[in-house]
Amino acid sequence: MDGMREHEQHDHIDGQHDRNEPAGDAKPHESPMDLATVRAKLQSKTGKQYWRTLEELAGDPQFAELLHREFPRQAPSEWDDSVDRRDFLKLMAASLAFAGLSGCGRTPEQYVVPYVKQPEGMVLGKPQFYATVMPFGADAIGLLVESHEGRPTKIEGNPDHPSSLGATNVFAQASVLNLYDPDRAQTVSKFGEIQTWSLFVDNAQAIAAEMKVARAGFRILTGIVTSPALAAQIQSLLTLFPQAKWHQWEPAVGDGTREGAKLAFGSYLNTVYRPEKADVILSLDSDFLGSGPGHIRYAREFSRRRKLNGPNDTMNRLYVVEPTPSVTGATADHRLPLRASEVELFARALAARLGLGGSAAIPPDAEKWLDAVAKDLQEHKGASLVVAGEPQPAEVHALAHAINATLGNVGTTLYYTEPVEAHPANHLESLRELCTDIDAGRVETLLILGGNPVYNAPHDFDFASKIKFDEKKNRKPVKNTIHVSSHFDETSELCDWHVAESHYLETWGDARAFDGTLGVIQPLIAPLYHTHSAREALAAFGDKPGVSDYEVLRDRLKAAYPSADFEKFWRKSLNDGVVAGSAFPPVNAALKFNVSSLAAAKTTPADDIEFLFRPDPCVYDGRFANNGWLQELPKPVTKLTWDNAALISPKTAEKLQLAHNVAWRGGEHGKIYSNVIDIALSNSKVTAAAWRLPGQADGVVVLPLGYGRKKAGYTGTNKGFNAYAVRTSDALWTAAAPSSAIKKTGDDYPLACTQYHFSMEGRQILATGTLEDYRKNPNFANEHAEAPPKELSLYKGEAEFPYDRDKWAMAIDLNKCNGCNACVVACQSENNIPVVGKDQVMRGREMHWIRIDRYYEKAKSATNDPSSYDESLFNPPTFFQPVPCQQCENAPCEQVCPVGATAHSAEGLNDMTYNRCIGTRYCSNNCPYKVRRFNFLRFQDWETPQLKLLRNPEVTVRSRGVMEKCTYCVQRINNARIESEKLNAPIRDGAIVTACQQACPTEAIIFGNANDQESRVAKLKAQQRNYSLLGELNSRPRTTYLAAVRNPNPELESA
Amino acid sequence: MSAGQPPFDAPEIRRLTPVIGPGHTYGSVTDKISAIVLTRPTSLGWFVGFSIAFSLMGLMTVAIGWLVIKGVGIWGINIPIGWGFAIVNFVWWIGIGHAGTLISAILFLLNQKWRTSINRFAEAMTLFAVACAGIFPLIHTGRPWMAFYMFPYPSTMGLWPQFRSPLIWDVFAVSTYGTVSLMFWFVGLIPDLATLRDRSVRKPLKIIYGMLSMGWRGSARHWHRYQSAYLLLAGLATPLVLSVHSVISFDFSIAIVPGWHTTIFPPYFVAGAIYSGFAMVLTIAIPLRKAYGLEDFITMRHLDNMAKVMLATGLIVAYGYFFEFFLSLYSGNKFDVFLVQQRLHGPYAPFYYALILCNILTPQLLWSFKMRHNVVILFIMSIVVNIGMWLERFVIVVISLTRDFVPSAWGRYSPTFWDWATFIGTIGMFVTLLFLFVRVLPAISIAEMRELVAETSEDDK
Amino acid sequence: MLHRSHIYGVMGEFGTPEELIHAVEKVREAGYRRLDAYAPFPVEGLSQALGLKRNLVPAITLLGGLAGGLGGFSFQYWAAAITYPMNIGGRPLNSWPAFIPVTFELTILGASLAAVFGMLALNGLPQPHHPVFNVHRFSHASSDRFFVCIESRDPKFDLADTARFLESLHAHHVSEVSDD
Amino acid sequence: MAQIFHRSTNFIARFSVFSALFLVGVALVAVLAVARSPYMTRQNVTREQPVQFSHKHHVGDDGIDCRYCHTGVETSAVAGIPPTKTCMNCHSVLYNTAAYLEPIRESYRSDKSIEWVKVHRLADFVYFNHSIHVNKGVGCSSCHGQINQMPLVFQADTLLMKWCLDCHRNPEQVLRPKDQVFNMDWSAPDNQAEIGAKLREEYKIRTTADLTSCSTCHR
Repeated sequence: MDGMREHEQHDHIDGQHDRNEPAGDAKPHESPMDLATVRAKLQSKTGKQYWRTLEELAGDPQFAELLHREFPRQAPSEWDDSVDRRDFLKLMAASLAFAGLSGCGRTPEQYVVPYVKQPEGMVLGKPQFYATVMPFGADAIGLLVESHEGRPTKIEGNPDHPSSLGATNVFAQASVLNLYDPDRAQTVSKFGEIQTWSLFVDNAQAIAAEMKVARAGFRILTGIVTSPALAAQIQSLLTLFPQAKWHQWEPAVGDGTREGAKLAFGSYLNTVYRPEKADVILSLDSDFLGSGPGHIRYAREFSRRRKLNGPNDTMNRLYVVEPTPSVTGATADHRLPLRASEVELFARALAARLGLGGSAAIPPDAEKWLDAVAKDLQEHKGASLVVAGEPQPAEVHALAHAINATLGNVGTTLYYTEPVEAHPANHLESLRELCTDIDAGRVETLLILGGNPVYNAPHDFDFASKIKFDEKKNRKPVKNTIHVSSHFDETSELCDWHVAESHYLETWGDARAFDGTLGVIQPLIAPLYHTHSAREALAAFGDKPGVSDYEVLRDRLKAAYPSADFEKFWRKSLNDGVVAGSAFPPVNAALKFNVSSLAAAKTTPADDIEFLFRPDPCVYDGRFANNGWLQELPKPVTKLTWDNAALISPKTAEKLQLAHNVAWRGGEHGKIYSNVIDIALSNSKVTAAAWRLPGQADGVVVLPLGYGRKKAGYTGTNKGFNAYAVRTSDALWTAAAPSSAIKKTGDDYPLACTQYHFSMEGRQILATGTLEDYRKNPNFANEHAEAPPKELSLYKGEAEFPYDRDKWAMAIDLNKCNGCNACVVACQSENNIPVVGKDQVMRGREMHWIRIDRYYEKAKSATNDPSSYDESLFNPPTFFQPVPCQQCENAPCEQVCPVGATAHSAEGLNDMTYNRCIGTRYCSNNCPYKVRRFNFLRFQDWETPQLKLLRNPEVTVRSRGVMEKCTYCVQRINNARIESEKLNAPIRDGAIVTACQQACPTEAIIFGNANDQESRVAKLKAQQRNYSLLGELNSRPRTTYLAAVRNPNPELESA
Repeated sequence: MSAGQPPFDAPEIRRLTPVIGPGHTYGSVTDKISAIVLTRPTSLGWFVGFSIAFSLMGLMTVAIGWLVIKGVGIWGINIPIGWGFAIVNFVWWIGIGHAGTLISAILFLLNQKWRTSINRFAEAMTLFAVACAGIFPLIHTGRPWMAFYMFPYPSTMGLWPQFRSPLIWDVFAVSTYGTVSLMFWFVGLIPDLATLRDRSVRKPLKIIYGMLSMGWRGSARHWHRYQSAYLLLAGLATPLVLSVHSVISFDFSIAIVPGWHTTIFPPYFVAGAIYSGFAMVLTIAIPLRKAYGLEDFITMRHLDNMAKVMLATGLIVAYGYFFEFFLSLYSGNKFDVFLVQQRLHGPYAPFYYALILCNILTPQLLWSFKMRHNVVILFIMSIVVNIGMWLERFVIVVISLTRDFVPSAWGRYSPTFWDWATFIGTIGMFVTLLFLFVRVLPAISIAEMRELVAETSEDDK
Repeated sequence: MLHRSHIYGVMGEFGTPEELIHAVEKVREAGYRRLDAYAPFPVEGLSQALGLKRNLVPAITLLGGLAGGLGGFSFQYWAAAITYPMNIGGRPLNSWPAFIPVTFELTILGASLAAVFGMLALNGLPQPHHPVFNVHRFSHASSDRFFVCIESRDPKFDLADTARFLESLHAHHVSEVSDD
Repeated sequence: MAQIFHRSTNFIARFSVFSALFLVGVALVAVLAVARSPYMTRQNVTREQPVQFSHKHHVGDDGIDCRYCHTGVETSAVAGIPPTKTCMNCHSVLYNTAAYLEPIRESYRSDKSIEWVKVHRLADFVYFNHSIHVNKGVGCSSCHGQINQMPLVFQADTLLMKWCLDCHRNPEQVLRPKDQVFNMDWSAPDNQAEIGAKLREEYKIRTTADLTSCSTCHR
């Protein structure tokens, strides 16, 4: 144990070399402090002195900084470590491991530390699952969280929750890492100095007292709030201080959705879609399958209509009009790249075509497309659906409402409800008002709940100046500023007070889902640090300070859902994670909107460039910047990690002479150098790496938000470029500028791209076809790659291994997969997969056990390099293929392993035994699918205590020098088998759900027993669409794929 | 070129070019060769050369130490290119080793007189090359300290090696090869050690050489058994040397990777091995005979013969390349065909062309008698071939892995500083050992030279 | 050695292999049986002259090879198919073709070890001390001189006569070989 | 020339050749032996515990059932070390002033856990599940030895992988009737072979191939 403590200390010392902390409160010339010196300082002192010393320390900026780097990094940067004591510790650790593994060395004593009083209903060694919800924008995702001895370790979807239906997305999966993020703020602080919570409460009460007198100047700034409890609390404060105001700013959610409804119906309304009921769907720049409220459910419903059991089944049809490829666009049967501004024109033109009046000129090549879509929609009145995208302006949403109305879709494929948001408002105006009020000196106290406005407010608002000390006037624009957030970030720096906010897994609360369903947030663990929830922070200003979330929540529910037996209701709600029957009923919305009355649309001059601001698929608006899992997650379409890049269509890039070149180290699977460009927009400038993105509309540059954080923590700071820096209030989503706004700097920037090569080289990798093809020839997927006959075997006549009990197998329906990545993060979380850092990804060493390959069909072949423009890259059909270990029966990897570290189990699993592996990497060389991952360095972080809490105890934590790979979640298989064996009952189908399958929103991944003819997997494998990847190699994979079938409109196909 | 060489133009003289200089007696050969070890003062050149080589060897130890501390991640390898320099160098070194065994065994069986004066240091070269090669399979593993799992020992886990894996075949092949070469070399040394024992004047030397020679006294009875044992060893070493590189080639041909999975590998690996081996023998012999004035024992006849062997094996290798190429196209296997295209047009194409240049085109010069008898040209040629054979292994190992079955997984490889340090370090080790060898042991088999003197004198009669 | 005297034998030195062989033949004609010849390299015909029979080294080598080969294969079979049968990539437990290389290598190894150590053992090496080393000029036996030594164990041995007899064969030197 | 070596060196030389070979052999054997020795496996090594808890007394003399303290053994992977509370169930009344029980009371008061020294240890990469063994008729004493005779618990077996495999290859040798699982004094009857075979049938124990697959114990 002592050794361990020693160990940590070294880390803190080394920490300084590793961590590139922004030059914050640490004074460079002073030698920084470490825990040892702190202890030294304290040891000598006793009693009063002791506390005084502590005060001094607290006053010492270095101590603050020390606390800041209290915990070492999350993504090990083995590479740039200098030789330091840790290396030698590692060496020792290695030799210890050697001893432990080989049984040739004596390992030190270990201790068992039992509970003093064991909690009710806990069985040691058995995980428990609790229902909760994760609030996210105008939605809340229902979750079941796995907990081992009180540590939440894994997030799973809650089947009873409408927005989850058992599935999750990357953010939900990764949120558990946020809980254990070593860089989280851990205490209340004032001007960066540690304070106690009670001090804060006193201060808050003092402020409240002033307010009561001054009766003015109290402002609350939040993001979208769907929590009735929180809203009620804010309301009560607003009543307490009548002059107080509630402002909202959600940087990555457009006002278009809200304002569109207002424009169409005269009041804010919430739209709920029913993709399952729609035969024809048109998306107007909407990524409704990949992001936005309810997208997990929508993806599930949509995929149900992509299900094919045989050639006679039917499919829905999806048209997508969008400026930049999204997972929705990649799933589409027809995709039309248009510039963002042209999407509105297209909407108007469509409205006109459907007889709603108005008119608009659209690009000629879109005309034919428009005809086909209009026709298709009309033919499917009541069974069609038009979805407008969040970044689109109100007009487009209004038009979508109007079109859906004329097509009679309202009530069938979509319906309207009261707003889910507790306080719907135009966020841009709300924030603008706040800023003007501050300038006018009308704001005394500003309470910022969550969010990070200094980083993500429109830069023309210059929010920093609104709260920063003003040298010229020699005063603070706002007297009291309080920031409540999980990290001490850009905003916290400038606020007087910072309250470390608890993670949603640490608090009580509630949140509404996209359809109004109320979910209950229940804590799985007591706050790890001295953190508090936004609700508590609010309460500190109210008349009941110190009231607990728990009471607040229960009171609120008592009031809202009066029932005879509240405890029963309470328990049920906790157990289900949702309050039964709390979903909003549909309201009938009368369309108060006349298309022809619309003002002329804003258009962009033809040769101008459109700059689009879009939330990043991995770090969203920047709130996940410090999450290693998401940083290292390849973005669905670009496959970039650890950076954002200015996305440019190949043609435009050609015009601007922007190129990539492939680095020699890592190469196509890792490191790509791309030209760096300066982007000058609205008298501000940002420098970004340019990335050619096939399928992007020409003349469009996408600037993904959420990167370039200056104070995000070890993992997230100074990654990528900050697109907010050129995002202004007048062009929140689309900014137009002449192409001269883009200047090549002449530099190159290395980007970590996990899959640069996007052509299948004419190989039978990802079988695709159209519905007609499929009906004509249901077996099309198997025609090019049959396994050779067994007679050809060297061992023909030899008895084969029977696998007559359970024969685990997986089927992946490429027709459903939309490349959303949920499975990748789920796998990473379930299997203790390390984060390796950008440098190692660039060397082609990322560790994901399941990867999602992205191929462009028909893209020109050869050693194709997007640097050379090619027409086939204008709008290539895009397909995704999740590739886990194929669990081959004739596994090439096993035959070549010299020590038998990888061998077949009796059930035909391709077992990987880490402790036997010596790391020759021969198996990986011989694996045709390249799904094996190797610990080239010590990627696992063995020091950081929080990350130890995160680990799944059911899975070995791999150290340096061993191979690893997908195991079909063998830990889940074993546990299920053991349980079934105790009952002497067979394992029923569905009893084992792999992590990837569990997370998949579209049910594309099915796992089960292939010997059980009734199992879902056996049925899928029985289909003719089912094929083996590289079957001709006779590796006999247990994982097979179902060919992707698209359902194009014959009229458009013919052309 | 040394003085006293007869002019090589008239064919009849060429035929008579002896394998040993004229006018040598049992005494003179004994004196001349043993003098190098016993009486001749150590030259400054020796010290300079040795210290350079030794410092390079030091570099290797540093590189390996760092490797153990950090892990194989300090190299350029990645997924999909799991094998890089380490395996390339391993195969290269093993290949170089082959010439020694071949010269001493096969040529012995074929009763080729001219082998006598080169077999000793050729065998030494074999041992040192195998030593260098042996380092790589060990350190290229992720957990070198666990490498003993590859040996069959009764473990507490009740597990044994997995004998279907070519890597295990390697373990047995290489260790057998090392052991047999060592014994072959030592048995050959025994009589010469006795000579050194009897000729050295200083007591400590007498004792050391005495112990090593195990009391050899040249008894006819001993010679009787000695000869049959030596003959048998030669007979055993011959199939062994052929098998070893075949087994090495299985590392690749047993795998399914396009560019690896081909049946032509065993023969053309063996040919390649001998090719590079003879190149290395030349690289060593030419400076050696110059430095120690051994032109009488290592005559132009030897160089000429070795050049011819190089030419022959070079042609076999060329055939191998062609056949590999042809098979890929003929098979119609889309992966193989693609790989061939990659070799010609892919990012690594320059390496392939360089390989063709070094291994196929340049050696054609050896058809010319003049070239074969220009020592400088031969020396350069031998180096070129060594480089070429290294490139061959690079092309096979790396290019094949960069472009295999699933395009999404394609990647690239480039060595890091540590890759180079380890490689150059082993060269340093090789040269260091050679320097020590020529200093303390007779670089040419004295006993066999005496036989040669005996026979040539009979020829004279 | 059974009986020990102070004289090991008498040694005659010759200048060429021919002289040596001629001498040995003469010695044997004279009826001496316990003798040995020493040469700096294997002299053709010397063995015949000494009437040496074919030796055991080949037989030993064969045994070694057989042991290595059979042992090698059966060990692999036992490890792969009997003691811990594992399903390796669907290959049969007894994938005999895959066991051939190791079997082959072990055959060679066994044979070679047998050959070398058999030879040494039969030659009674190592034997750093030997009476013949007492002869001063014997150091030339490893460079350019040839010796015949008639041992005192020979029934016909008589120091004076034997010495004289050797001189009669034009030995360059004749010296007695003391044994202590 | 003079002799370089004395006659005795002949013997010394040959002797040293043989002894060298011999010593190498001995060294190898020694290494293998150490790996199996109690020094490495800690077999039969009793450890000092913060409280001298005697299983001999509680199980042997008082006859307390294993499951009273090790509650998880039938349902969970881990049998579970009992919380201090469990001790206090009795010792709040019995020996509630005994000095040697102070650590227990202290723990209960201060709510600080007792740090027991771990006796039966498997490497982190080995996943042993108590419940399945107990449910399939493998008794406690088969692995833990006669705990009821141990004043201080020690590890009765090597816990080496080989040892695990012995049972996984032929479980028949240890299978018992379910009611005997927690009987510390159970010893195999003479006809264990046939009984075991029958029980294996009855318990539907999987094939040896299943039981010796890597992923049965390693994940």
